Amino acid sequence: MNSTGNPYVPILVIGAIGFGFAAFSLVAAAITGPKRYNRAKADPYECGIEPSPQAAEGGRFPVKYFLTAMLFIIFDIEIVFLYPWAVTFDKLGVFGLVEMSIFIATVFVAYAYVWRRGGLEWD
Amino acid sequence: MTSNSLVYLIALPLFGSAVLLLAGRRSDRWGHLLATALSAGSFGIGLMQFSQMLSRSNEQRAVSQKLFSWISVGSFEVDAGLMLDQLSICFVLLITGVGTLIHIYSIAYMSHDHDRRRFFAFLNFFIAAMLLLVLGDSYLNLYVGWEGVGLASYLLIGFWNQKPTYATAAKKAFIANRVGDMGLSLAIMIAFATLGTVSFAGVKEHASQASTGALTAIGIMLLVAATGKSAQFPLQSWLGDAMAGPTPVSALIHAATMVTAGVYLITRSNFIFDAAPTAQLCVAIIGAITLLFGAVIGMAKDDIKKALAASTMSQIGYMVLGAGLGPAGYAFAIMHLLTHGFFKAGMFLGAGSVMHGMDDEVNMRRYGGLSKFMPITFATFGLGYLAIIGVPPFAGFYSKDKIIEVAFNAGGIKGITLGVAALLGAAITAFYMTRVVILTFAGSKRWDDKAHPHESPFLMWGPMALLALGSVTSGFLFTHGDALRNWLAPVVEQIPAHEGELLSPMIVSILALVLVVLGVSLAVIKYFLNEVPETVPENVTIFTKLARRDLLQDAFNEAAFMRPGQSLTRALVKTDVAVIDGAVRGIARLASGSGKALRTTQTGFVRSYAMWILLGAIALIAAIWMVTL
Amino acid sequence: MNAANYLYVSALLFTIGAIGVVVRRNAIVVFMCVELMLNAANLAFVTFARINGNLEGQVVAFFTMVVAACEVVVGLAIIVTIYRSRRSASVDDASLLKR
Amino acid sequence: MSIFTAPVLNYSLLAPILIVLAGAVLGVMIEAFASKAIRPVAQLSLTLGTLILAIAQVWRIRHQSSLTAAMGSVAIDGAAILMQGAVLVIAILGVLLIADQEQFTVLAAAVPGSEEERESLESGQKLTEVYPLTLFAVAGMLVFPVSNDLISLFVALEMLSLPLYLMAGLSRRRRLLSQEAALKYFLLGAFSSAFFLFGAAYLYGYSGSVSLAGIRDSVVGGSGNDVFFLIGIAFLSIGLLFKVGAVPFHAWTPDVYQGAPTPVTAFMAAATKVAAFGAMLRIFYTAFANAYWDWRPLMTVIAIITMLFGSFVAIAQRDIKRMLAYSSIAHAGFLLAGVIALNKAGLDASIFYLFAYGIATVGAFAIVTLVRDSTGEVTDLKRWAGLGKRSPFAASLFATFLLAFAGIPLTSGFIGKFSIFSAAYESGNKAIVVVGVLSSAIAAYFYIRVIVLMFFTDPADDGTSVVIPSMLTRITVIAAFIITIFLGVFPAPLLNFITSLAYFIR
Repeated sequence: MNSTGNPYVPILVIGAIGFGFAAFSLVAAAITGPKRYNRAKADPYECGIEPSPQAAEGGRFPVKYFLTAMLFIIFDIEIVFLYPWAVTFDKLGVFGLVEMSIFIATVFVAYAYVWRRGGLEWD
Repeated sequence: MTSNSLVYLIALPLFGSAVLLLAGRRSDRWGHLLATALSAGSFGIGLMQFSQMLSRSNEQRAVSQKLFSWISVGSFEVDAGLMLDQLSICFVLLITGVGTLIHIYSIAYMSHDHDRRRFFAFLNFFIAAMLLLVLGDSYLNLYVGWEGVGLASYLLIGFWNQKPTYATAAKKAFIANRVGDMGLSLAIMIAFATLGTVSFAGVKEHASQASTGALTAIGIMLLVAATGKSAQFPLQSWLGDAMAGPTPVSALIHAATMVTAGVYLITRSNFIFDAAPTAQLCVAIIGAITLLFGAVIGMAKDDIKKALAASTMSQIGYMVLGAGLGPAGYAFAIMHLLTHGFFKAGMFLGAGSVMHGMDDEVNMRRYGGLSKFMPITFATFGLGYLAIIGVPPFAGFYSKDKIIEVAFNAGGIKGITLGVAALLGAAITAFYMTRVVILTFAGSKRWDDKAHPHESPFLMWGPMALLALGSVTSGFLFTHGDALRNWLAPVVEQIPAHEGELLSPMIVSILALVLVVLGVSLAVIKYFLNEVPETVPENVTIFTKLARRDLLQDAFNEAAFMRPGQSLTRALVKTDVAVIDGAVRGIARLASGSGKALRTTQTGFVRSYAMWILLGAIALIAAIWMVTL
Repeated sequence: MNAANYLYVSALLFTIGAIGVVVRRNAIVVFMCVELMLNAANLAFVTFARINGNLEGQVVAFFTMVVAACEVVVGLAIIVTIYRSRRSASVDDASLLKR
Repeated sequence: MSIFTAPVLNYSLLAPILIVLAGAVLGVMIEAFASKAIRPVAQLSLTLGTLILAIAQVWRIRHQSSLTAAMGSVAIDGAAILMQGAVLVIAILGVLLIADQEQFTVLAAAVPGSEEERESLESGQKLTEVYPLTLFAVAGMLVFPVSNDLISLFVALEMLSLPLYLMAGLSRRRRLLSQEAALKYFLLGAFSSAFFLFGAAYLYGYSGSVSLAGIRDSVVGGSGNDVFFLIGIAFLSIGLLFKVGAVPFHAWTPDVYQGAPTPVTAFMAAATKVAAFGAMLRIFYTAFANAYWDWRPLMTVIAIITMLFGSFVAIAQRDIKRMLAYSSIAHAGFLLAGVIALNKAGLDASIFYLFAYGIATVGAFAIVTLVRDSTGEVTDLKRWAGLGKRSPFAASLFATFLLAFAGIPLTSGFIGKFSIFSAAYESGNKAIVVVGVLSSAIAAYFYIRVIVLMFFTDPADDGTSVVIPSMLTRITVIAAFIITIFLGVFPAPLLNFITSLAYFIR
């Protein structure tokens, strides 16, 4: 770390750079970009693609997309805890096995809930 | 000495109040009788305690009762305990005695009110709270009672809350009292912090070890508390408006008992004030200012109850002055408090009786010549009048002259100033009280034919007569052989009286009497020999106008406290929505560098909240930086 | 390479995220900015683990990832519900509650 | 690299937390497999049973203390027991309120005003997901004040927050407001927890350890980079101050309190405060105690601003729930005085205050749920006028809770305020006591204003009335009332109990 001078200076500089970057982006966008207000800008995903097909209620994305994405994230991320366990599996012994079983069982309860309440059905 | 029956003093009326409130309409028919009986029962217990006290030697008279351990936080312990000594018994008898009479009076006075039961419930609650105030053995227990009487007073002022002005009056009383309460709680905290205890006995014992500065701070805070509760300058403005409550309430709470709690507090804390001369001087000055202030306002009021309220303020000023004069004055302050309890309560009941007969008219310019129609009311009111202006041998003569005398003998410039103020107050008192009596009872009738003035029923004039008896005899009884002084001696240690006196009692009495006669004659000339206009004359001096507006006390309060408070609140609300919002806008403008962007970057509230957090974070970092640099 | 540089990056990411929360209107973008801040903290944790020479910081990073994922789920659920009710994901439109 | 050995857990000390978590998981199972008809009853009894079992376990272990119950991650000690007990008691009262299903939408996913929503309402079904959500939040609140390292703190913080974000959006009526409250609570909560985590990272960087004990050792030893430490304290405090609603991190409070379904507000306002202050007390009393010179001045300023701001702005409120929200901000300021006191008396007083305040808060919001007209709850203060004349019983109970908030003697609030201010005074912090007394005087004004409005103003004839409460709500209100008065008149038993138990082990 910076051993000479005020130790806060780097923090301040970093803060200023961050602020400046954000300010610069906004100013640059305001100066260079077209000033037309476009409703699409407030939409989720500003990639410019006209979402199709239109859902029955006139929305852009069926909620199912979000639901599936969310379920995927939540179940996928739990795997993270299996890695360290796998590495030290032999040292943790029975304790580790039991704890992991409880952990997996809990995830399965959530899974069962999603399944029973129709979260996995696509129509 | 301990006693197990003290708690019943409080429990009886508290029980009555609970029964009446819980039983609801079911108790409409007998509720007022129960309340009156319980109040009388409390009085009975008080008398019993008094007679037991008399049978013991002077040092053994105080009794106490521990109820339960209330708070114990670490080293801090407070028991809920009661203590009855020579000082509190005076109050117990006054509260329950006058209280019971006023209960009886109210049975008739409130008979047409469909909410009479609720009224009696509040009245009983008040008695219980006031008894707790004077019986508590520590400042904290006193504080509980103090808040209780505040609540009761507040409920009763607003009893006829159908009229918005009455509700406003209740609020005003509440706010002035809160300022006072804050003083009391600060005093308790300072006492605890410096002395480690809040019981009267403990504080008294440790007071000698504390620094004068701490004691002065406690004293000043206690004085703030007293000014709030006892309507002393500068927190006096609520008392006049408090007259919105039913008249028995004005008599009991706003004349005889609750408003004198400040005097009780100061007398009870004599060991603090005696050790803190600055605070004591402040007490005397506040008392002197208020006694003149109240008297001046009293001269200009046309509303009979407000005139009496101004007089109460002024008379309590005398008591506070007395209490501020130290050991020489405590006994006389209490004496004046007791005699005042009789004659002022009596006069308020008289005023109520007049209003009862005159369709609730309160404007004295619409009275006149009522002595023919209400002879008993006139007689009782008249006796109270003679007592308050200090005509010998009525009660006020003994108590008030003594305070004036002690004031003169306080020594030096202080003594002369305070003494002159007290003397002047006596003259003004004579003037405005004479004015009240003449406008109401003498002269020609100024009421229209719709009113049918009539004497009140026995239930009303009975209590008035008893109170009038008290106004006549109490002064003599208290001073006979220095009875009250000797009685109170163990509580308020006294120096021998008449030491290096400036004026002898005789001279003071003569001076006072001369001034009283002067005041009375002026009033007679102005109001009896001249015609009293029915409408309020406008071509009066600036002083009268000022006095009519309560010497601008409301205007002062508004300018000094209310307006800044309101604008501060408004400013903070604006900060919440406008400034912070504006800051967000400002930053947005900075960032985008164009005014146009302001429109497109409409600020929403979530983001402005996030801005709060971010700015807070920046401020925290900046502050830590500065603190540690 | 000096480990302190990672801290600078972390602080930069955190600041950008914080500014983004304040200046962006789209709820999802705001939310992504919050995730950016969380990841900045994560980077700091991992860097400190490196500097201090123990593993605790990396363990924290694991937990943070999982918690952040849960937060994503809850957040998206709320934002989608609001979007369906209001037909807009702008945080500025959701300002009925005020004063 | 360290050698891993299998951890040893002391299950009996962790049991309260595990019981609640197990109950929550079981609740999810019920949601998945039980039929719609029995869900409400099954969920309610499961939830209450779980909470009562947890309380029983907390009571059983009350005299034990251990730092190693979960390998140093949690510290079970007297203070922890008290805090967990308080959270559980408040949670039970809160669940009784939540069980009054009038308040919740049936299908949270349905668009407000849509056909789907109408059908779901007409079906007469109940929203039962709220029970497991509550239990998860309670579990987080049980972990938060006992957490003894930064990981547990962060996980517990999120565990208690995430369910609350969702619960805030479940209101049956005024759904747009409710959803907006959920969105705001969520975005700002996530924002502040990012600060919390960033601060935690710098504290770790400072001491090289994520445990509070390790941080304390570094503070005492004076090793480590002070800049990291100060940034760590500042940012970690932001996360905590946000949760307790201290100025300037308070802005979410009024909006969320107003928008959320009232039973949720009751639970959230009371229990979150206990949990967050519990964690705050532990962190500041153990890890940061020896560096008090660095944080005390700042926290004093924040406490003072919070007290004054909350009290002043509350005066200007027109909505009862917003007013209570600002009052909760003011109370956060009073409680901060207990944190700053940094002595045993301050700890005792804070725990008592939290309990007393939490109970009175649940009671007050419970009454708010009862005041309704044909379209739902009436929170506009103007329409509360004259309530005391129509429903003296409910109005008197509400007045009692308000008096407790105002700190009038013979209510629990007085004892709480008194002990917290005397602890602050003992620690030599006179400024905070003076400001505290001053702002309680200001605060008393707006509490009493509501009482005046209820009792001394003529009722407006607009259909506002107090509904007959369900048995469960009635239990909540009466229990809260009895506790509030009892603690005001006989506080000694609880105070003694707290004094004898409240210690942090280090």
